Amino acid sequence: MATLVQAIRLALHVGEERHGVTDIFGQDVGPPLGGVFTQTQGLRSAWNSPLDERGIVGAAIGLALAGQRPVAEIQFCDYAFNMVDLLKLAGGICWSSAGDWNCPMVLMTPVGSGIRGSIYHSHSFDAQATRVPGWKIVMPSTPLDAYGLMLSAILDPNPVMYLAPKALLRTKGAHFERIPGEPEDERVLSKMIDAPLGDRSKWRPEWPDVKDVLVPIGQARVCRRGKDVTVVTYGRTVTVAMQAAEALAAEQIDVEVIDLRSLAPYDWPAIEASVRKTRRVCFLNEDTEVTNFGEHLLRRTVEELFYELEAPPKLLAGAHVPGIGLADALERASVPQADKVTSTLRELARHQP
Amino acid sequence: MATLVQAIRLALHVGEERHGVTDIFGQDVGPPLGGVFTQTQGLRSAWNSPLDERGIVGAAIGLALAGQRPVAEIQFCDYAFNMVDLLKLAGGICWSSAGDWNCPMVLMTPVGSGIRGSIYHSHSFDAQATRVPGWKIVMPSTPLDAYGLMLSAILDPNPVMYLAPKALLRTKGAHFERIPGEPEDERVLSKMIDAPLGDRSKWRPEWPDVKDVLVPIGQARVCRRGKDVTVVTYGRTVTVAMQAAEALAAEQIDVEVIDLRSLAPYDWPAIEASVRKTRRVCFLNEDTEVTNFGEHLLRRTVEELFYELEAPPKLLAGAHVPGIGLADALERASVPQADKVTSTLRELARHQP
Amino acid sequence: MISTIPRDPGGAEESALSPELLVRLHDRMLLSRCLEERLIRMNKQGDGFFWVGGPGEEALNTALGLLVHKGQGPAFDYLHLHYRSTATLLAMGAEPIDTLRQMKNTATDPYSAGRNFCNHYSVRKWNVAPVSSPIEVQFSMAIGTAIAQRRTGGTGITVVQGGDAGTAEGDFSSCLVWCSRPSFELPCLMIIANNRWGISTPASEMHAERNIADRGAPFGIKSAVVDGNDAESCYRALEKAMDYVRHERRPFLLEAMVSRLYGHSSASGANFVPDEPDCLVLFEKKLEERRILTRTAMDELRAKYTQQLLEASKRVREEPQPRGEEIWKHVFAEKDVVREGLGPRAVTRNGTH
Amino acid sequence: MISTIPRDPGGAEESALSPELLVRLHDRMLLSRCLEERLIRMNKQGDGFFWVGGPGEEALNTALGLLVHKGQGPAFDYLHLHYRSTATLLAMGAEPIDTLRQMKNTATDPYSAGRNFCNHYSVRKWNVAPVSSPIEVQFSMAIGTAIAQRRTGGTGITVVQGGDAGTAEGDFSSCLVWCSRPSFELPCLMIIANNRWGISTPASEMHAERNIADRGAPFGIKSAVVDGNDAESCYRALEKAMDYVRHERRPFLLEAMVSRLYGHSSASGANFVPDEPDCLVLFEKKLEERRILTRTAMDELRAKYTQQLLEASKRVREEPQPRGEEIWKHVFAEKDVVREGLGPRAVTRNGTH
Ligand SMILES: Cc1ncc(C[n+]2csc(CCOP(=O)(O)OP(=O)(O)O)c2C)c(N)n1
Ligand SMILES: Cc1ncc(C[n+]2csc(CCOP(=O)(O)OP(=O)(O)O)c2C)c(N)n1
Ligand SMILES: [Mg+2]
Ligand SMILES: [Mg+2]
Repeated sequence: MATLVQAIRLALHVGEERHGVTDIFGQDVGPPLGGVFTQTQGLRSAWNSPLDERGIVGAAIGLALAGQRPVAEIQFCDYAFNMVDLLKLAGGICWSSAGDWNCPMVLMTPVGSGIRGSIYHSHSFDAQATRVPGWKIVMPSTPLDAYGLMLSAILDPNPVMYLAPKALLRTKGAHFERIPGEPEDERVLSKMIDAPLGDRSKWRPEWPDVKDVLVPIGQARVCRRGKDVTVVTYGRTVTVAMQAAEALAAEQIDVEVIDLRSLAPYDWPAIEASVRKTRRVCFLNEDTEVTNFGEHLLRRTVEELFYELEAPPKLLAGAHVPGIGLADALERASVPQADKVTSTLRELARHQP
Repeated sequence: MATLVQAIRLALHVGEERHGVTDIFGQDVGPPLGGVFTQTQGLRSAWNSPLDERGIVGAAIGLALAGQRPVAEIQFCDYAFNMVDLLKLAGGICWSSAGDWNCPMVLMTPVGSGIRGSIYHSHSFDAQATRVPGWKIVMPSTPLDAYGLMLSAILDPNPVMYLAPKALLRTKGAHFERIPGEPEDERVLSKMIDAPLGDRSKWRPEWPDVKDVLVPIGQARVCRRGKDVTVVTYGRTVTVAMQAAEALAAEQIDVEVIDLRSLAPYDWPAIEASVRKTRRVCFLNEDTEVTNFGEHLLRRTVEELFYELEAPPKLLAGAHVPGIGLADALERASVPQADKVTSTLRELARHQP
Repeated sequence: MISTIPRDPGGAEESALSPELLVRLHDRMLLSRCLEERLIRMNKQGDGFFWVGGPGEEALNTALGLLVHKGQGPAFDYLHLHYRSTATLLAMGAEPIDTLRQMKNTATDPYSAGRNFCNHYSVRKWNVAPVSSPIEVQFSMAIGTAIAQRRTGGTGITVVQGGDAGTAEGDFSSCLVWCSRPSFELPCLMIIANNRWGISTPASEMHAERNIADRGAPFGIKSAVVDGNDAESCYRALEKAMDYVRHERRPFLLEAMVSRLYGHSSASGANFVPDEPDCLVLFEKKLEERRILTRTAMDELRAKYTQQLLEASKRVREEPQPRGEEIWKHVFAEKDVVREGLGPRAVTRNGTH
Repeated sequence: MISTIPRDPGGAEESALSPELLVRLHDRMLLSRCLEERLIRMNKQGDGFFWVGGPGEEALNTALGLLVHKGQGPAFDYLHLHYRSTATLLAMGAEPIDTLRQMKNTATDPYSAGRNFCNHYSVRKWNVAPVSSPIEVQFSMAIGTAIAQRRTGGTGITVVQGGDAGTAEGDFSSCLVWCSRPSFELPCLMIIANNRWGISTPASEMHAERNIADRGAPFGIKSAVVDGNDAESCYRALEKAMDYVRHERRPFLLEAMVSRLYGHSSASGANFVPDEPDCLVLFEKKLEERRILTRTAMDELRAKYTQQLLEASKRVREEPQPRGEEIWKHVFAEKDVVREGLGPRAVTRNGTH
């Protein structure tokens, strides 16, 4: 089974071979490293850029305008805050030129906590990203989604932000979630496409013949059907929600877990259908909790489904503090943990209106 | 009566004379112009900076660390998106050094629509600002509040963002809201402190002896007491809410208008008390509506006051599009207008639970 | 007046420009001036909310427009211009009435459908990237079109232009760094129109550089300074510089010393500034002296253009304004217009979304 | 090996450093190396999540630490350092065990209370501004402390240091622009520790500058390049440069060619790199040759420090970790510690909030 990061790499490979991707670039994206998380190893269009996020995004915009198909990377989303103006610019190119131009580029960046990354390698970007109109935004939590969303992002005529939950990069998918064409044996896959340690100058990957899979942007995935309470989430916290759901199953509480996968546009029909069914909903993410994207979803839920609700809807999100501290206890206190998610869902399910 | 922009200037003058303000700087802040809205005319500490927002904020941080008392300006908040990382840095200096340092600086910037400023002179900054922990954030809607909040900002040991609603800069306060010490006659005031047109090289302002007034950061102002429905807002839309309230008074709908004044920290007790009374609430601002600060306030209201509510709480905010278009109809369609606010409040008041 | 200092590429004896070319240069310079004067008049009469434009840059910008290899895609020149590039567009063949449409923010404005300020051009079919108000971001975007052109080869180049004050922004530095990477030099012509002002702030107080062009030196980027008030010098300097970039496929930095004949914008009054050299007056004097055009002929031409533009402005006044609901158009592109325009090189498949 | 090229201020014959000074230099360099080796060992043994530090920069950074005018407030030197500045802090007198505490993210870590990565110092009483992970932002902040010192006069200067790759960020350019403004030159020493790498990316592929120091020239900023692997050269170059900045009150740009002896960080393995010159080995050889220290004495000293640090690391292991609820501490400063530390110059009034 491919890991999430291998799935990204496979999709980028398919992108450059079959879908016109011309440039995969950013800091340490090209050889020898191939990305600080191995995400771009062995790709023929991968190259290293100067240490300059503004240049990276500017270059991607220009490449897109010139009919190339760029996939640019910001090494950690923590370092994407010096060019929010350029994100706004890219998101506004089609709109401000009244449709004269479009700007088809992919910007990928690792997000979130979970690797004890301290203040500047633990940031989330979902709230910031959803504040920039004109972008599509995706965030996978499984290898197959990572693969299919990347291909959809590459083919989209708009700028697409691809948020990769860094804590999940090494996780594998479920058996039925295989990428069509990937080798049965994960050691075989690793041997084919993972760069060796040490000297890599002579190494070339051997790409498996994987098939196209497009995960449509804007479509959520119901990871677990349930009837008692809904949790709407994405990225790393999907796994936390699933843990909580398993724990609660033992208590006869049946949790529906929705992995949003796309944040813009997002799958309102999926949320609506679930809330109409369970009448209890928790929005879960790990970005800081003031002016948080989950608050948008909650607001819309309240505006449109107020009388469907049998409990006050909840948000679980990150603490509104300037960073995530290095020590274990600090990180754990800063982002929602399984126990808190479990107790919140339990309370929602048991809530007497 | 001082206008809002004159009130800012008076406060900055008091700041440099009595409270240690050492530097008031930014693009075109110093002579001869004294700010694109006249906000810094005649101030002895005002100086012009290079055209470099990152340098401006970096300089302010450094000045603060060196014990100076800087008030930096970003000419339009539309141009503040290339240094969000530095805002985060400033907001995190105390926290990441575990209290070793603090960073007392004021960053002021004009915000919002209302002057037909098109795509890049109409932005709001409240949603973005509230996403940066460690900052206090204020936004006046009257001259006296503008004055008192600026003095509080100057005296605060933390970084304070001062968002000035540009459409209100030329508006005057109510009679009872005079700044203590300002001349009775507004023409006299203008003659004393407004720079003449043409050559200003010999002009010196004559400052009235205004007294200190501190508007505490974190304290809302109830602009209008009412019992039927609450509107929580700030900045330019305070005036829109007041118009709507007047219109509805004729229909025997009694609207309570809360001017939040501080966005961080914000006055939750004031919101809570009002919602407990009216049981119907609308959050109103003009920033784009996805991942909007009003959504945070609404979420907290739902979480804490769900069973107090007799109608689904509402958000009225700006359209989630890449910019505000120049043409009248485009601007009007992009930010909440009085008629929409009025009808929303009417519906809320008349809503049958 | 600053004289032409062709430092590099230099030396070669300069052939005189043909009389036909001089007449053509004059024609477009004059038309551009008349257009700006019409725009200013419109703004003062309330037909349009804001004026910013290029009176004083006509010599430079007309020459640029005449020298551009016009067309769509990397085989032709990409243009990343600023809000003073009126003459460039007219010299390329833009219809003056379209500029009036943008001034009056009509629905018929082909550059932004009434969304953007005047002189904010966007012409995909001629590779003119959307002009946007934030200073200097075009220098980041230019990197990308130049990378594309480095790859595709041929003679298409990237031209990026901005003001003097804006070079303090990091984006200018980014462009220098990225354009000069060893073995990765980019075919990019950077033009600085140095009018010695940033709004009200004199360059002499902000910039230690003797010439901004000197900033190329540390990167091995060749540069020149040209008298932007001399049309022939501009033409020759641009011709040389473009020729160098086209064929050497390396960057070049050209600084032109220009005038700012109506101040910064309508925000500063848009009144004629008598004490700066006027490139049009100087050029007309030369043409008269050399008996290429008579005073009468030039006066008649001016009268004709003035009259035509007056009539055009009346027509524009009758044209429809955009409707509010149009703000929702073009937030996302539905198809990939950029790549479709490039023909068979574009990917043929679109996503399923 | 790169030889010292004192370009400016230059020429004067160099007096030999005293034996006492050489011994002191060696002592702190050695201690710093032993400390880094202990940190790396701790990380490999699981005592600390991440290592980044300065082995290879000891010659430069020790000299800097010894030459700093240490104290609080603008009369003393401000330091805006990077994550390789271990030796600077030790030379200033920092306790090695405190660095171990930060490595082990204990509650007792005086620099960040367990919040930040190791070698991210913050010492207000010595004017050491908080080191933060985002590359190059210290070059923006440095502007501010230098402005303060320009104002207060005296001999205090601002020192800002970063790596080579980081100079591609706009902040480096900002620092050059702001430091060299005509009649507003700033007493700022910019140091580039050029190890020819940005993580995995060689400078030779990203930077056309023959020397990064050349980037001062367009701004009239004097500069020099020094062999960072030669302790004496470093000391003398820094002494000269600091003397110039202190007394001329003008900026200086010093580039030191250094080694990166354990790779980028623990993320890249933190293994010893045998093929780069080792400043400590070179210095010890010299000291032995000149009979200032014997091999045995130096070996014994190394053994002593190694032992002391091992013991200290064991002690640190027993120290308490921060508790989760502490994340809420220091989000806001309650008092103005920066200005209080400066004594009577600070405003005496605090706000009422
Ligand atoms: C990033 C940014 N900051 C500030 C502004 C406001 N502003 C508009 S024009 C201008 C001065 C530009 O000066 P210069 O670059 O010399 O160009 P000029 O207008 O003189 O042609 C400023 C500060 C802006 N548009 N963008
Ligand atoms: C703004 C920013 N972008 C990216 C990174 C990730 N990063 C950490 S260190 C580094 C390389 C820095 O190279 P250089 O400036 O030469 O310093 P060195 O580590 O070589 O001392 C990068 C890209 C970062 N920390 N900050
Ligand atoms: Mg200028
Ligand atoms: Mg380096």
